[in-house]
Formats: sequence, structure tokens, C-alpha cells
Amino acid sequence: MLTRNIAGVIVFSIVAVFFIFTALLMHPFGVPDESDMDDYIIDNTQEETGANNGVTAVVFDYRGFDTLGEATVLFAAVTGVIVLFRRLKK
Amino acid sequence: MNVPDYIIPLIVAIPLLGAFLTPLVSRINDKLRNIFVIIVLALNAVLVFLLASDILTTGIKTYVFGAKDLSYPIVRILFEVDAMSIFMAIISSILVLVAVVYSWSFMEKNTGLDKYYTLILLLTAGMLGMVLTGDMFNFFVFLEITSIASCALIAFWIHRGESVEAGFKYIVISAMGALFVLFAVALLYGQYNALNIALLSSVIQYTFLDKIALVLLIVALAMKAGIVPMHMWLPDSYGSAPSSISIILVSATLASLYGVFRVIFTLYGNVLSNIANFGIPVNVFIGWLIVALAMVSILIGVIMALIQTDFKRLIAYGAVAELGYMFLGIGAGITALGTAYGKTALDGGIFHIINDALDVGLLFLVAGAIYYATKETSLDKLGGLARNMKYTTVFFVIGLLAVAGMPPLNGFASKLLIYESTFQLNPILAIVAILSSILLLAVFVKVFYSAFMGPQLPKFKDVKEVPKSMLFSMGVIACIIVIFGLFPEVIINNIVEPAANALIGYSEYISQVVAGGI
Amino acid sequence: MTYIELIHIIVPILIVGASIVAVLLRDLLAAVIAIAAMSLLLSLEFYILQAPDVAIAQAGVGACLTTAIFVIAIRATKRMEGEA
Amino acid sequence: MIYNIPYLAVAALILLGLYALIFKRNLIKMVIGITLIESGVNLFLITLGYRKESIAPIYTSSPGGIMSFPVPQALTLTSIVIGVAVIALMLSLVMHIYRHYGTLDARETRRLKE
Amino acid sequence: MSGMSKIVKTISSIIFPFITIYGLYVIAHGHLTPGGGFQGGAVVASGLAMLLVAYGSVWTMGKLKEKHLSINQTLESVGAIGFIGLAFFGLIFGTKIFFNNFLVNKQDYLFGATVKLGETAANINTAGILPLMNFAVGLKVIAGLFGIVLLMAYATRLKEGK
Amino acid sequence: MFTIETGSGFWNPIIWAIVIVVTFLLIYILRSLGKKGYKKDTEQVKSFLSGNPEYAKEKMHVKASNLYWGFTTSLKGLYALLRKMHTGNTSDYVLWFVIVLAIFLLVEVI
Repeated sequence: MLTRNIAGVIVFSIVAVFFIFTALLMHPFGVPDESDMDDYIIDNTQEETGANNGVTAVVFDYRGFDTLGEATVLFAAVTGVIVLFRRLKK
Repeated sequence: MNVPDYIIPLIVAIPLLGAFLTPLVSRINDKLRNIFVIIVLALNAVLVFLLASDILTTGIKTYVFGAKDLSYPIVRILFEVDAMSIFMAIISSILVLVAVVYSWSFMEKNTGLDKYYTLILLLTAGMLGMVLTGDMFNFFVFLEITSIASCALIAFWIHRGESVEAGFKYIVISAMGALFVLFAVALLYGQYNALNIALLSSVIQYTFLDKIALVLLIVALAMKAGIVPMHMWLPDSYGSAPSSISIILVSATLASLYGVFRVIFTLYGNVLSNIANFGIPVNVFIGWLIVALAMVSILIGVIMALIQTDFKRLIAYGAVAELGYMFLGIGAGITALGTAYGKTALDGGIFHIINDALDVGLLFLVAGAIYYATKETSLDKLGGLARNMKYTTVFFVIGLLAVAGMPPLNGFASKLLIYESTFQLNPILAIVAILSSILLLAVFVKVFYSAFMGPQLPKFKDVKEVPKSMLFSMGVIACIIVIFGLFPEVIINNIVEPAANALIGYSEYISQVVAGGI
Repeated sequence: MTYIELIHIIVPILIVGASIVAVLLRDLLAAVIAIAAMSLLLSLEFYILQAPDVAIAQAGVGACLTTAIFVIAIRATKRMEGEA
Repeated sequence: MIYNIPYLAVAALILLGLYALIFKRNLIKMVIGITLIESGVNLFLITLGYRKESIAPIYTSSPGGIMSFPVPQALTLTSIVIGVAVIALMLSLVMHIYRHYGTLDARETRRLKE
Repeated sequence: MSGMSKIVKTISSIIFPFITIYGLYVIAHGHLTPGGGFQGGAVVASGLAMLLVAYGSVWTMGKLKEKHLSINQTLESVGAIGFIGLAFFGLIFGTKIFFNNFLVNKQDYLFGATVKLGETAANINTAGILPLMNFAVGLKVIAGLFGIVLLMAYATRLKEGK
Repeated sequence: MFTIETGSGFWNPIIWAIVIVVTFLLIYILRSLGKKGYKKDTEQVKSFLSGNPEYAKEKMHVKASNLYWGFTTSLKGLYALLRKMHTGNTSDYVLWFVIVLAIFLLVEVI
């Protein structure tokens, strides 16, 4: 158990250092490097989808298939919970 | 053969629609529901084969959701299907179809079967989506669908504490892995403002953040694929799930394996020949890391399988060892990228994916058949079943010989390719792989002896052969194994070789989407 | 340092503080309340990061429903962390 | 550098989640760890899409000007719902484990080993 | 799980309609203002969960039978089928693309009005299939999330070993 | 159609299958050359343990965990280590993930 905790602390600190470096090396807060995709969406949303809310346009139109997947995840979770709490006898 | 473009989304959409309809259909009649599910999956398999025949003759196909054309900043989700994707899709659709036919009798006495079939359809959609998609975030979503559906199915026998425990372990592991995948996707998005695999691949730079993303993706997906030392959830979940689910889980882990290869070969394909630290190219670095993981997987998988007493846990450890062989072949292929034997290793690794899926799947089905007949999975208590279950015994022998790589079955053909090519990379690798293969044979001979041979035990006197639907599904897989063993060249030339070329040919993958290529 | 910059610094610190409390507390119910507070603060952070859609979703799902199912699960099991 | 504080908060959240997963023995604490990792990743996505002095990408109320990115917000919405689904399933399994094992200690809920 | 005091019950009964109306507003105006199917669905489901917590699962389970649970599941299925069905309609009508927004900018149909570019007043009659998808997803999310809470509350009886 | 080239050799399952069929034919021929003195339901088929009573069927069957006893005993140290590794604790599963992550980060990124 002690070995485990020592090993845990060591690898945890290694991973922590890398994560903090990742955070420091990201582009500065609020100043993204590139914005091709999002600029295209911001410019064309109203024309192409007729929606005034850019996020809804992305959720249901540009990336609608993701939303289908997400609805499926929720469906799967509900089905899973029903399976877990079902009656065992008919 | 030319098929219309809209067949590509239908491959994912039809199981989804089927899943949403199943609860309503099962209100009417149970038998109707089973037939409905089988028809949906059979239709899907037909569509996959039609698409495969098209892809293998004409090359990569793309499908953009919601728009006809592909304007430059790729804002929409697109499916990009190449030979590797369709190879994995074929495996998934075959295994799921077989598992559903098998479940007809196997799960007959359980309650909640409408939910069971719904979850199987969702799982199918998730796996097919994972292998067909060309978008990183979409990949994550399908990964989550796959893990949630499989978690609920692993814990399906809720009256057994072990099943619930295995389900909890699986969901913790896969939720964490998926979140790290999402983090890596977000890292890539933050730098390049793109989510499309081809687009990302054309602009990737291999900076510090890219390296972090690469490591996170490889480790998280390798964990989902069950590589030692992150394999411990795999025997738990394979062993505790119903057998018909274990066979689908095999294909689900293989979909994660596909994710690893897609990330290395396509997403980072552009930078693989860069020079990293100490003047070593990146591909050698990654290749040797993967080969090291593969060797550990083979050894630990086989050694742990030797001491198992539970039938399905034993097969699961065997599956870990088999995963090691695939990783060995493909790791050697990455290390020796561009050489002739590297190509052979890649062929062997990819060919082994389909062989392993079939062999391990057949063994799980046999384990399920024994459980169905005797209500027993502990090898210590089984014995002498060959007298009562003749067909099952034959199928088990076929699966045993195939999984241990005995000629002339299919396992040998792919393992031979791996041995011969890794010998040229480093002889020790090939020798250890061959010795482990012999040990694997010993492991399964132990199962064969203790379950099927020996005197007929009195408590198993009245054991009967399993119902026809189970025999049929085992027989189908056994036939495929024998055919693959007898005609390896046909399979390699027609399916495996294009898949290997698709993995290597990342520039073609990119040029389908990004105008002008790289 | 302007007012909005100050908020951008304070709210993440509060979020991390709430999550540290959530990890350290031995009373699971209190830990879940800390998670709810963290979710609400996260929702506020989303709002000031110009994502009102996500803020609504996070407030509804994260702060309310997740807390509800956590509380239900804790009531069905045990309240303290270390109990045998 | 002071402006990278949201990113540091992301790192802190993910690491706290990992800490809870590795060093905490209570299963519900482990679920809390997953929640923390998920919140961290969500915050990361939203932070990536923020531009200084921007407004939300909604045209109805916009006085004109630069907008923050809509795509990460859509991704985060998806991620939030996925998160609640995963957590619900996990907690159901925890309830079942408690029924079968009578404990929530991760060291004692291990009939499956070796 | 037993219920809470009478004050809590009364107050939540009074607040609940407002929460529901706000959630439905968020769903219906998803394409114009912040919100959409998920957010509104989550808000309504939160309101329902609040009622559940206030009245306690014992009282709720006395009122709700298995039939109601299965109605909930059917509603969820219907929402999901509606969503994927709208996606399939894109394959059948118009330009024959899966997930195609086949109603946008077609004046003759509901939600088909063209939106004025730039900052405009809210016109609810825009955005093609987006509002319809919002409704389908909203139905699905309400049923799904409330179903999860309800089932888990119902399962607290597991503690007594029944 | 049948042969696969591996780069340094080839593999042809049909030759192997023919060899197997021929071997089985030989075995069958040799078997049919033997004496035909087998009779059912006589003393001939009963097992004979030098006069001692026959054990029960369950006892006659070697248990699966007793197979390969020599192998497992000689690798006792390794197996003790492996059993210690496979704790079955969910936190340890996560810890293994973090260990591999740390190794990969150290090797790959630095």
C-alpha cells in the first residue's frame, strides 16, 4: 500500500507538471491563434440556417450529427438505468 | 459496384432508428422484436458490404452532413470512409449480427430484453460511427455511446455482484479515457481551430501541445483497447458480461484500437518522419513504445491466462495476448515505415485484427453455450462435456486451433506474417512471440481437457446440446474461420492490403477533403 | 486591471477552491453541495466568457440535476466517507 | 501570464479529479472525481472559444462587434449532457454495488481480481 | 425518500409552473435567444426534479404507476424518432442530403421566413427545421432526464433490500 | 489463390491440409489393421486398478487448476508479483493509466 501511494504521488506529480506546462503554453487567454472555422460560421450563420442564435445553428445544423449522437447518449443512459433497475422476475 | 452516396450515413442511422423503434415494437410482441432487430442488423450488414465493394474498387468516399459541397473551412461533420474503416465496419457488423442471432435462445429467460436489444443496436451504431467518422469530436461522441451502451450491457445480469462491479469499473475507466480524448481534441482545436481529421492532419506541426495531445490520445485509446498494463478492466468485463455481449465487446475494443491507428497513421501521419530527440525519427520512437507495450501484453496475457480457472476470464486474458499480437504487427509496421517488411508487418497486424475478432468471438460463444447447458463457468467443476455436446466440441476445437495459431487455420496465416517481419526488425521479438503462441496453445488445451475431456461427470449426465440458433451462429463463425484459413491470399489481397495501404496513405486521405492536398 | 479582468481571475480561483473542498470533505452530502456550488460558479464563469447557452445548460444540468441524482444515490447508500 | 489563470484552473480541476480517482477509496468520491475532470474539460473548451471584448454569438441582441466562437459552445453543450448521462449510470451502479457488497470502499468491492 | 415540510411543498408547487413556462420559452426561442432544446429540457426536468424532492419519492410512487413510467419512455422514444426523422426528411425532400435543413428560406412553409442579416428583431418564423428539432430534443431531454431522476428515486428502496 | 508470400518464405494451407488428410487416412488404415476383439458390456471395458475399487468420476478427472502444476510452481515468484499487480481495485486501474501516461509523456514529449 505504501509503495502504491509513493508511486502514485510520483507519477501524479509528473503528470501535474505536464498539465501545468500545457496550461502555460496555450495561446494567451482570449487571443486565439486561428479562427477560420468559427469566422466562417459567424459570417454565414444567418444566411445559411436562418437562425439568429449562432450556437443553436451549430448545434442543430452545422454539427447536427453530433447532437444526434448526444441524444443517443442520453437515450442509452436512460435505457441503461432502466436495465439496471428492472424487475428480475416476469 | 457503384452505390449512392447516402448509403454512408444510413449505415449509422439505420441502427439508431432501429434502436429508437425497438421499445415501441416490443410493446407488440417479443418474437416480432427479435425478428425486427435481426432484420435491421442484417440490412445494415448488407449496406456495409455494398459500401465495401464500392470503396475497395473506387477508393475513399466522403459524405458531408447537411450540405452538398465542401467549402474550405470545413465546418460540417463529414464521414470519410477508406479501406481501413470499412474493414473494421465489416468486422463489427458480422460479429453483432452473429451475437444477436445467438441471443435469441441464449437470453430467452431474462427480463428486460427490449432494453437489451435496444442497447445492442445503440452499441452497433456507436462502433460503426467510430470507425466511419472523419471528425475528432464526432469520434468522441461515438466513443461515449459505445462505452455507455456496453457498460449497461456488462451489468445486465444485475443479480450477480460481479457483473455490477465489472460494469462500474468499465464505466469509470471509459469515462475517464473518453474525457482525456476530449481534452486532447480540445488541445488540437485550440491550436488549429479545426476538428476534421484530414484538415488537422494537413496543418499539424508537432509542437509541445501536439505531443501532449498525441500521448493523451494514444494512451487513452490504448486503455480502451485493453493493452497491458491497462488491461485489468478487460477480463473483469468480458468475464462478467453475458457471452453474447462479450463477443460484441471484442469488436468494441477493436474499434478503440482502430482509433489508435487512425490517430498515429492519419492524424499524425504528416509528422511521423520528423526528426525528434536524439536524431531519431518520430515513427521509430512511437513504434518502439508500441512494440514494448505489445510484448508486455503478449507475455502477461498468456502467463495470466495459464492460471485462470474461470472459462471466460481465461479467454479474456487470451484476448489480451491476441491484442498484443496486433499491436506488435502494427508497431513493427510503424517502426519500419517504408520498408518491405514493415509493410508485411502491417499486413499481418491488420489481418490479425479480423482473425482475432472471429477466433476469440467463437471461443466466447462456446463458453456461453457451456454456461447455457450446464450453468457453470468454473473450469474446476466442468468435465466430460464432449460426450453430450458434440457440435460445440468441434467448434471449440476449431476456435482453439485458430486462436493458438495452428496451421492451417486463419490465426496461423496472420501470425506467420507477424513473426517473419518482426524477425527482421529484431529476432528476439519474433522468438518471444512464437514461444508465447505455444503457451497460448497450452492454455487452451487445458481448457479443452478440463471442460470437454475426461470421464462423464454424473451431474452433467442430462446435459443437452444447445438450441439451433446458438449452434447456427457458432457454425457461421467456424465456417468463416476455416475459409479464411484456407484462402488467406484472397483475404489479404482483397481486404487487408487495401486497409494497410489506406493506413499508410495519409496524403490521399487528406487530399479527399483539403483542396490541393499537402 | 479592469473590473472584468478581476472577475476572470477571481471566479476560476473560487471554482478551484470549491472543488478542493468537494474532494477533501468527508461528509459526502456536503461534498455534493460543494460540487453544486462549483457548478454554479462554473455556470457564472461560462456566462462571463460569453457563453449564455452553456451557462443555462450548466445551471440546469450541473447544478440541479446532477446534485439531485447525487443526493438520491447518497440517501440510498451511506452519508460519511470512511464508514465501514 | 496572469491571463492564463483559466487554463491553470482547468489543469487544477483535472488534476483534482485524478487525485480523487487515485487516492480516494469511496466510490461516490470517485464519481465526484469524474465530475471534476468533466467540468475541467468543459471549462477548457469554453475558454478556447473566448475572445477579448467579444459578445455572445447571438445576433438578436448584438450591438455589433466581434463574437466569441460558437463551435466550442456547441461542443460543450454536447459534453455536458454526455457527462450527466455517464454520472447517472455510474451512480446507479454504485447503488447496486452497495446493495450487493454492503460497502462503498473501493478496496473491498473487488471480487474480480487476478 | 420522504417528503419535505408543507412550506417547501407549497412554494415548489407555486414555483413549478413558472419554471415550466420558462423552460418551454427557452425551447421555443432556441433559434433566437440563448437556449434551445437541451437547455430548456434541462430546466423543465429540474423543475420536475424539484417537485420530486419536495414531495418525496414515496408520495410520487404512490401516484405514479408502471404505466406512467412506460409513457415517459415512449415520449422519449418519440422525441428521438422525431429528431432522427427530421434528419431523414432531409434525405427524402429537397436536396437529398442527410441532416439537410430542407425548410430554410422557403417562404411557403412554417419557419421558412428569410432572416434579415445583421442585428435584427426576433422573428420566430425563421430557421427551417431548427425549431422543430428543438422541440423534438426538448421532449426527449425532459423525458430522459426526468426519467433518470424518477427511476433513481424509485430505486432508493434498494437500501431496504427489497 | 492460396499462397501468401511473407517476404522471406511462403505459406500454402492447401498443402498442409492435404498432409493432414493423408495423415488421418494413414491413422485410419493402421487402426483398421488392429484386432477386432472389442465387446461391449463385458469386463473388458471396465477400468482395473489392480484390484482396488474405482474412484468416483469427479475424483478421476484432473482439475483445471492442477494442470501445469510444475510450470506455475517454478514461476512462483513471477505469479506472486502478478497476483499483487492485479488487485481488482478501481483506483489502481486509474493509477496504471496515470503511470503509463507519465511514462509516455516523459519519453515522448521531452
